[in-house]
Amino acid sequence: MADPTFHLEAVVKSRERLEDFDGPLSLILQLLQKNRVEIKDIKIASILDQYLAYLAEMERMDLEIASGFAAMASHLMYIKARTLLRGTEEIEEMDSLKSSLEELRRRELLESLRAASEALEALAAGAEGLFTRTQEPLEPIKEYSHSHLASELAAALYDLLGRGRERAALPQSVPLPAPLPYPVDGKAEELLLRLRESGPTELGALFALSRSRSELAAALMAVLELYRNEKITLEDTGRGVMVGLRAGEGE
Amino acid sequence: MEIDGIIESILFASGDPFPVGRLASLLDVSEAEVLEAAKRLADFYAFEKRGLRLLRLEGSLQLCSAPENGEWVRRALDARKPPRLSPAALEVLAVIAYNQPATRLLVEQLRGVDSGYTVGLLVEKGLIEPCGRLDVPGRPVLYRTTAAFLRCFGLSSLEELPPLGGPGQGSAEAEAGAGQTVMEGFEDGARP
Amino acid sequence: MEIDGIIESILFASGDPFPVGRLASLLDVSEAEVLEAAKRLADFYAFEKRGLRLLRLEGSLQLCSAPENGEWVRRALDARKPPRLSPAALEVLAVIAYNQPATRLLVEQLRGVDSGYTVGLLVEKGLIEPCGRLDVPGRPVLYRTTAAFLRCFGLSSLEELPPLGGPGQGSAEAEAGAGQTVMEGFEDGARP
Repeated sequence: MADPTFHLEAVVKSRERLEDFDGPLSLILQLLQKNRVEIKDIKIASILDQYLAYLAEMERMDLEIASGFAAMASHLMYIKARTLLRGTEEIEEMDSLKSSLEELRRRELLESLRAASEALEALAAGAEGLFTRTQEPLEPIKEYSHSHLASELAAALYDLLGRGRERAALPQSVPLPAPLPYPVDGKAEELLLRLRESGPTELGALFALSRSRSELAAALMAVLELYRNEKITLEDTGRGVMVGLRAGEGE
Repeated sequence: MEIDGIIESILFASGDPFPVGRLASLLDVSEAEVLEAAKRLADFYAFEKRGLRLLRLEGSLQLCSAPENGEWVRRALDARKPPRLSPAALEVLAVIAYNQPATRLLVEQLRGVDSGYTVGLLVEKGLIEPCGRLDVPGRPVLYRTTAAFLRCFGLSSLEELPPLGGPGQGSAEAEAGAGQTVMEGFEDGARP
Repeated sequence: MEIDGIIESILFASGDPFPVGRLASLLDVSEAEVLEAAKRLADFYAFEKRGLRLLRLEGSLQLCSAPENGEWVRRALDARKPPRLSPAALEVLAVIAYNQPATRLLVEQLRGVDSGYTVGLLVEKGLIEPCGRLDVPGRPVLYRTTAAFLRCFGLSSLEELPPLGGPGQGSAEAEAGAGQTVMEGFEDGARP
């Protein structure tokens, strides 16, 4: 930045607006802030030139501004002089000037964010009345739909039998209950047929038809199963148990 | 007053079924008018093939996504598939697949552990189903595999189950044979 | 394929904002096609004066009820008006919105006061969310605004945030500019 233009007009205006404007440091800060100039780039001569031009333009002497400017300019010269004399050594005034500048910038950013947050509030008011909804409950997938390799089955069985071998439990040696000598299903059908033909029958009479112990066992289990499956009714008459077809089992 | 749009907004935001009576009193119209508006909306959705449907359930109205897009919705929202079969479930399934029809008792005797829960789970998943009872005391239920089972394992019939090496064969040969069998099963099963 | 209806179904069922990219890959079409379909739907809702609105929130789409029916919906659902954000909360939100991703420290440095509680409140309201940590000692959490933030402030993207006033500008000018920006959003069609 060779010769920045210092827009004094803006500074002076804001100076009039700001009540807490105070001392030469503030004016410097204002100036630097408004013009986005770094301290080291300040050329007092060019500020002065521009200032005088500004005053000429105003065609009047504003003593208050003039004195404020004089104070500012002298303070700046003081800082510059110290900077030159002390070389790289830290200059207290320079540091405070820098931190003040940072603070000023922070405040300015916060100001603009505050203004934006007011604008946001206005936007929020405009966007009121939009309602969203929660996710629609999904039907769970009931059917098993993963795909497997058929070999997984064989492998699972191999594993199992391998384990079984260690425990000496080969498939052939699995003790299964002996099959019933008389099929229960056949007996059940026989009983249903008989009940359909001859109506309610005494339990003893049904059993009396059995020609062997195993047939009797099958008849007993058939009755129990038919009863459990709600195919027949059992009624205690006092003298014995009457077996009848449940309604709807007549056909 | 244009009540159709208001009803649509309310049903949208509500999610749950919303009573017709409450809509009527809210909008200060008769229930018949609410139902007419609902009918217009429902017809409109159906006619325009929109992604929404308006259901009338008892005395309530509900908006829902169109059932014909159910598969898309499920995929989009990543509906959880039921978990894959556990090793235990696979084992039970294998016992039944190779010995069907088989009782729970057989499964338990082979595995040495109670398998009632797993058998029930497989029935629930539709991979096995009861198919009568064994003619022994206690008349235990017999299970067999289902068509869904064949589908999941890429089989077109039970005959395509990978053959098992017989337990009577020498174990080394059996295992070598088994390896081969498994490979064949893989090829057959995976590619119809 | 009629993707409009499918998109409508998915957005309805989802409830939450749904990413355009995921819709595109799901339907196997380009994002531009999804956005075109979304535009058709949004225009359609607005033109037909339907009870729904389709919002574009950055890279996502969301179905909402029409704002003009807001009062009816509120009454139907017996919902109270949500409390307005306090000036402090708005300020924190503005700091994060304009500087995202931002740490709590930045918020506190700018505001000059402890802001932990307010940041927590905004996270709870779903207006901001953590999005990783800054790679400096202490690894402070970074925050950014959410899709809900855009929806609540009637924006369809962060680019529509009211411009921050420069050093010379007054705040009144910034506000006027902001109102205009919002109207230029996706929702354009919604307003006659």
